[in-house]
Amino acid sequence: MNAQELRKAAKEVLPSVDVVIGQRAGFDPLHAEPCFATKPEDVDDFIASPLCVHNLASYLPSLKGKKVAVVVKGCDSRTVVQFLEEGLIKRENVTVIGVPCSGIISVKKVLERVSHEPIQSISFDNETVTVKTNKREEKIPLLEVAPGKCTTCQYPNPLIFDVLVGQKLEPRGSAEAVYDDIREFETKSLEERKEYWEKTLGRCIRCYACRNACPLCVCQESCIAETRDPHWMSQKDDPKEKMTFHMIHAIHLAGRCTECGECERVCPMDIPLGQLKKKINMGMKELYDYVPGINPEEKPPMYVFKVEEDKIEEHELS
Amino acid sequence: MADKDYAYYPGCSLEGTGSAYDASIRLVMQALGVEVKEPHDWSCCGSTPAHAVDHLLAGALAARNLVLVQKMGLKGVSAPCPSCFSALKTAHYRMAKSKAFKDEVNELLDVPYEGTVDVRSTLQFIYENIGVEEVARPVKLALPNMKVAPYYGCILNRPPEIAQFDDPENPVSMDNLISAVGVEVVDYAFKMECCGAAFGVPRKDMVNKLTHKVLSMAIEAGANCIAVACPLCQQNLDLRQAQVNAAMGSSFNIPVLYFSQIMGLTYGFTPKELGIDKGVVDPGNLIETGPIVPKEVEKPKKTKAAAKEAS
Amino acid sequence: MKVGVFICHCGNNIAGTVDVARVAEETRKIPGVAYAINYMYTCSEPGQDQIKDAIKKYDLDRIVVAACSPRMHELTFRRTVEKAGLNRYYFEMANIREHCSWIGEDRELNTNKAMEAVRAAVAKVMQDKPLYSSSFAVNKRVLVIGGGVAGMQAALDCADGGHEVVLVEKSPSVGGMMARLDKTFPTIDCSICILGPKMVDVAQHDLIKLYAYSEVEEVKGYVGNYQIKIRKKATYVDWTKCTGCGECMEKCPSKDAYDSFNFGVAPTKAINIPFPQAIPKKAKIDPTYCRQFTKGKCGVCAKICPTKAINYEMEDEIVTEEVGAIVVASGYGLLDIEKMGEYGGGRYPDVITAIQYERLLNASGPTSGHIVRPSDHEEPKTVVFVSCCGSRDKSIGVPYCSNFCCMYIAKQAILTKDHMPDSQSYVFYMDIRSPGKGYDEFTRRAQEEYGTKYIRGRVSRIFPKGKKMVVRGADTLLGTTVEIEADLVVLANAVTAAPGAPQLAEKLHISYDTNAFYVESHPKLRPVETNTSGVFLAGCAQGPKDIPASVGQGSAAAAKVLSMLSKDFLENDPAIAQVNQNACVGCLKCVKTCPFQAIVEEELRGGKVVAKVIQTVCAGCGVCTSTCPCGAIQLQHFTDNQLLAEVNALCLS
Amino acid sequence: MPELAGKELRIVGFLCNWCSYGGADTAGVGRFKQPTDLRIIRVPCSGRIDPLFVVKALINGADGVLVSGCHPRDCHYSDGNYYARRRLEMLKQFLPFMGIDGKRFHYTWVSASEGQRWQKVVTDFTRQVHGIGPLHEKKEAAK
Amino acid sequence: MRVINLSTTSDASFIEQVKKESGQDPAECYQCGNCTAGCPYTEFFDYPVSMIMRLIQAGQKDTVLNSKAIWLCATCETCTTRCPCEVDVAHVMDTLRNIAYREGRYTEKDIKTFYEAFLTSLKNNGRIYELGILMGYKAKTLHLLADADLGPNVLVKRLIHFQPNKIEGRDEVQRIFKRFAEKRDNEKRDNQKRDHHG
Repeated sequence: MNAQELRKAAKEVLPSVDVVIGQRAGFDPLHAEPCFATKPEDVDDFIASPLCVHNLASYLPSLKGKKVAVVVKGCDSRTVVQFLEEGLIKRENVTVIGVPCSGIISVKKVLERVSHEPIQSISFDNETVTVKTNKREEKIPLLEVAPGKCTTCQYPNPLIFDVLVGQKLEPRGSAEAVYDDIREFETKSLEERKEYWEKTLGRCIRCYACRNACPLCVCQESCIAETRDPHWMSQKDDPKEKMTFHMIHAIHLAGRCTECGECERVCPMDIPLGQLKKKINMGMKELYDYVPGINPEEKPPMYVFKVEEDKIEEHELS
Repeated sequence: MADKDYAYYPGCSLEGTGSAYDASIRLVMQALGVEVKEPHDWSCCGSTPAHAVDHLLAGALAARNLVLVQKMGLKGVSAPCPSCFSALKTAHYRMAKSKAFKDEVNELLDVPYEGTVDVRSTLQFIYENIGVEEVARPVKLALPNMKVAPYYGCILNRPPEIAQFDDPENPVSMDNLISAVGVEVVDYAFKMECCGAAFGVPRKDMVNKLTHKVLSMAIEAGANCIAVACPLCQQNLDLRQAQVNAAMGSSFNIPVLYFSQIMGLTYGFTPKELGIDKGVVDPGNLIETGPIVPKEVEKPKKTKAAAKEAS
Repeated sequence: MKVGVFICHCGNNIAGTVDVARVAEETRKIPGVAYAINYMYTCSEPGQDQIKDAIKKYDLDRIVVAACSPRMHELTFRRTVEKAGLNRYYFEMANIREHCSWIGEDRELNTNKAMEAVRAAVAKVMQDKPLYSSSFAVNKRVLVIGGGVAGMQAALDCADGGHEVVLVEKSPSVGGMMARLDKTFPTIDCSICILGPKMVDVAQHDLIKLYAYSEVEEVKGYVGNYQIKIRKKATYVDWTKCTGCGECMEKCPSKDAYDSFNFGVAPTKAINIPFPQAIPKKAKIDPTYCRQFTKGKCGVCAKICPTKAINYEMEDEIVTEEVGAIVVASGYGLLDIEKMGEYGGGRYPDVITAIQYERLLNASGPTSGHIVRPSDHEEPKTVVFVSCCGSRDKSIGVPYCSNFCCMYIAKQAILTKDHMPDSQSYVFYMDIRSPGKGYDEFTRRAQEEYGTKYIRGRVSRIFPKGKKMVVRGADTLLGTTVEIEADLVVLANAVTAAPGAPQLAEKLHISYDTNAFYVESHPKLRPVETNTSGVFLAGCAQGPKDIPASVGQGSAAAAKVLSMLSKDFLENDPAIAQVNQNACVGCLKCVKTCPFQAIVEEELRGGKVVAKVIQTVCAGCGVCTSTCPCGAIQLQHFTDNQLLAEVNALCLS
Repeated sequence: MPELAGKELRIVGFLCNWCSYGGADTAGVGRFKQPTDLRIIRVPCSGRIDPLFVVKALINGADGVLVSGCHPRDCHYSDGNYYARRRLEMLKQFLPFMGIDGKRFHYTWVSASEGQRWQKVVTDFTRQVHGIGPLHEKKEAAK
Repeated sequence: MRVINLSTTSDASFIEQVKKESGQDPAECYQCGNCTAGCPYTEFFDYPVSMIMRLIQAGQKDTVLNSKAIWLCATCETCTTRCPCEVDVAHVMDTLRNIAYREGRYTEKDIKTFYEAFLTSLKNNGRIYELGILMGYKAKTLHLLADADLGPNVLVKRLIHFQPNKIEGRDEVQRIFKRFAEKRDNEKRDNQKRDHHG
């Protein structure tokens, strides 16, 4: 990724839109933050590196009515496509600046790798990360500190864009391997799975960061996890309620989640929330031959049907 | 075009009374460029006596042969004899339908049957896997004197759930194959009325009556020759014609050829090569060949299923 | 909140296997329940009075009745509580009869289950909200689909009741199947002689607007306010000019057109008037046979037409009509005998269908009523009738009885003897079904007076033998196979749903069964209503039936329409979806999934986009509610909270 | 007490009003004997059944959940059951991932005339759930 | 004509047995007679097919299992193909023959003997040896002259070969027969035990 090229492209787009959303350096060397550029000089702050972890597409629905340009990675672009499939944004109001991406970092993983020593600088060369802390310098292969989604990334290139910055890249690994982790988990017994989730989801503190970060959680303050009418859940700190909440989140995202990983990224308790949605997506692919955020012309499978379903068979009772 | 890589299960009759059927099929296949792959060391399918005595035994005797085909790694097997076809296909069908039955049968076998073999009659194999267009290609000669009444017998396409071939009431596959090689075919109503062959040995009284009906209907329709796809039917209609005549006071003298023999004749094989001399009723001048006279190609008759689909 | 609970014994129906007193006792312990009692027959007048009295006496504001299925008495009790001053939706039923006392054998388990059902009902009723209907104006015009005897009867009755009727008939003339029949059973009166005057009435009625050779293209709207698009198919003859003189038909050189009125018994001309009594009596060109269309030249009819009515350039035309009620009388079809391979499947000319035979018998038919074999035009001496040709045969997908074949076979056998006294008829039958007035006597006459031989057994095979057709069947009473050498075989082929019946049902939003007959609202008590209000059924579209039953149903449907249209305003069912505009995030997924297009997008002041339910269109299915991620659209009376209350009552204890 | 301890498990049924609720009525009218574990909640259409109701029931105390609607093509509201089929199938595949046996949840189609079919569905499903056993620890019912 | 006392002679367990072994429900037959009408053998039967179905419905075990009809059925499948109730009638007939065979009821002894001769040949050789079957059959039935009129024709035309064609996997085939016999023996023993206890 080349920041110069990106800034150039963004400046070209800027006069025709109200705002260009990119990312700039954050409060420390490890963090980037979203940057809403309305003037050419704002654009000069834009960076393009594995630090750009934010899915900027998330902001689009809330900017309805404005002309917006947004910088997206391959994975982020699926969110844009999904918004189009669901009619949540208008294509003519959005200018997509696509940036092929060979992987981003997971802040948590980097910090773990350097035993949470204060980081002085971080730099990237090809697929190697060089981290300098106050005690040492370490070179790490990027994939070792990248979030899980990057290791099997099938969409390094934006699926939709008006401007493409940089060279297109090859997908990583085979498409079948994407769900290997799910399949492996499913080799466990039902009891083990139940126990695992009870324990893992038991860590949840119901901060709703996952929901707030999720680009496809359209409800936000109307979320049924918190409303009284309808009153789906109590505010009781109870493992059953936590389980219920995460199943609501997953089921509401059935056939919609583009696996951008924001929920996991923001989770303070490090819960692998993406797995629930990924499992459902696996079913959507098998049952309805549907992958979210790929084709803006498609309709999400929960809002359509076929009179004769190809893959659903009557279940027999034993 | 469906896969032509099928095994060929001749069955016991084709080693004995039906040897001419076997010989003619091998020649026809050779002319059509299809390799005949016989499963090594096949055993008897069990036929009617096995299923009449016990379904499980019948299933196991048939399934042993399906296992041989399975070992050959082929998609399916064709059997010229309808009795073998029916035994093999029924075993396959019932095992596919009921896991309990499959398990019981496999208990009797050395190597279990996995349920993957597609069973067809050789007539179906030629008709569907090779097709009428290909069948017409090797034709060199015409049979101008012959008017054929195809006789299907009862179990080539019945019951439809199991046989899954042609129309169970008005089959046309053999008609279309024989027309395809340029020989005239006559339509008649008793194409599939049972001739009683299964009881040829123990209950001749029944057989005579039934055979008599079939032969008279064919002759009434203007046929001078009957085509069959079954060694038992052939034996019954041909060999027993004299017995029928004696018992019923008729004077039939109509040759009964295998459809493959008729095809073979048009391909230029000699009557002797095709085993036509093994028949009892002398075909006489019916098998005299002549040059091909080009005529308007008849459209193949539609089966009921095809007609339904079209509508 | 003060809930009153009434537990019904239903005589011994409930009390026999449920300890109702104990149910009442346990119910009193449920928080919110102010009153609970068990009673012998709650639905009886004293039972209902007891509820009304208790409401007043104990100041109850919600009522639960634990008794039979709500499908049975919910409405009864809603009216009861309404009379006592409560909103009718402050009421719930617990089904402790069909779902409990009648199906469980163990008294203890049943009693426990009944208590559970009451607990869930109490939880629900405490969440119930008062609902109020709103009213809307009714368009008093009526659409009748199908101009057979049932449709004509419905149209005439509605029109006589003072309403404008739009009658749409698919074929070029009204009359339907009945117009093709020779005589009718059991009176042997001439079919067209009794039908003809009705057809004329339809044509001449001031309030009936007939669209012949037209089909319903699209149905929009809801009860009281339907918009109907009708496709007027191109006839290539300007019917405003055509006088029905028949000159064109006489001169038309294309003589081999398929005659669908006569079911192909004989060919007709490419331009034709289907039959002499046709209404409207107008000519129509069949472009698949007309030389002007197939060869590009001819023009004979255009040249000789005295009124210059021929127009080869004519195209289909779409017209729109607005109506308030719809009667569907789209009739039936007949089984394609190609499905019956063992009967020759249509390959033998002398094996014909009964409706074809009817045309042969008919004096105005193609043979002028002379019975002849199609193969050689000779008079048949031996005629075999095969009943249940496809009917009651699940192997070909017709598991039901076609209802009237037994009767018309007897009629045709009688007429055969009348036409040809030296003939002999045979009938193969499985059962003689003749339950109508004078019907059984009629089938006896066929045998006793007319010498028809009835053979109890099915026919297995029909095949030609020389000039004869051999019919091989069983005589199960004799216990053997029988063969008859017939000159002509008549198949009573099964009655099926009309071709295109499912497509029409989809347009009308009415349900159809596995055989594609339309489903009535209740098989006994709502026989001409459908589940879509404002749409009614008549005739064979609902199931095979004979002429008197079809006429009866036509009138019944008309009566339902007239009673509906006697009101100027209709009330909607308030149990429909409602949007909470504050909670709605405007994702509009509900708009995508609503099966009735009842939800639209609405922009509020300030630009917020939300969903809006069109009250009159919403049918109350609740698909939107389970689609909405934030619970902003709620199906009233089945809201998330109401259902959650039930789930919690059953699970969280 | 919700179910009789030792004799029953807790099974919740969601039935559409037009077909399956009627089918259960028909079974009752025909006196087709069934196990008593099932508790029925009536909804207008299977399309009304949010998969979350099933989740809610299973997490909070039910050992099994049965959903039944009109047969495909027979929906009173023409399309409701098609949506239900898609959503419930999604759930059916998801539950085992969370460690809940998919056999605890069954969805099927029963028409108002199919009393005998209803009897079979209830009997077989109840047996199936009993075969797996309770999902939740059973507290001794306070008598 | 015999009077049948349905209260005392209807054998419900027989109906159940036929239902279980054939996988067909005899109650589905509504006695239209189509099977009888199409059956090429009706004229030879003592009870036409539809009546066999009726007798099963009436639980008349002995009449059914002692009938000639079940042995004379050639499984031509006409009845099955045309049955409007989708009953696999031919398979029911076959099942009845199986039960009769197991119970040692052979009303058509010659047919049974022919079947056994066939299966013996199969067991011994793995394949069928036509002349052997014919010889075995004639020896057992004493129909020594049956088909003798055909003899010269057949022999001259060399339709039947004189040597049995034995296959290598004979013992495999014999193992099928052996396991089969064991299985049926065990079942018989179990049944007897159960009957004894019951």
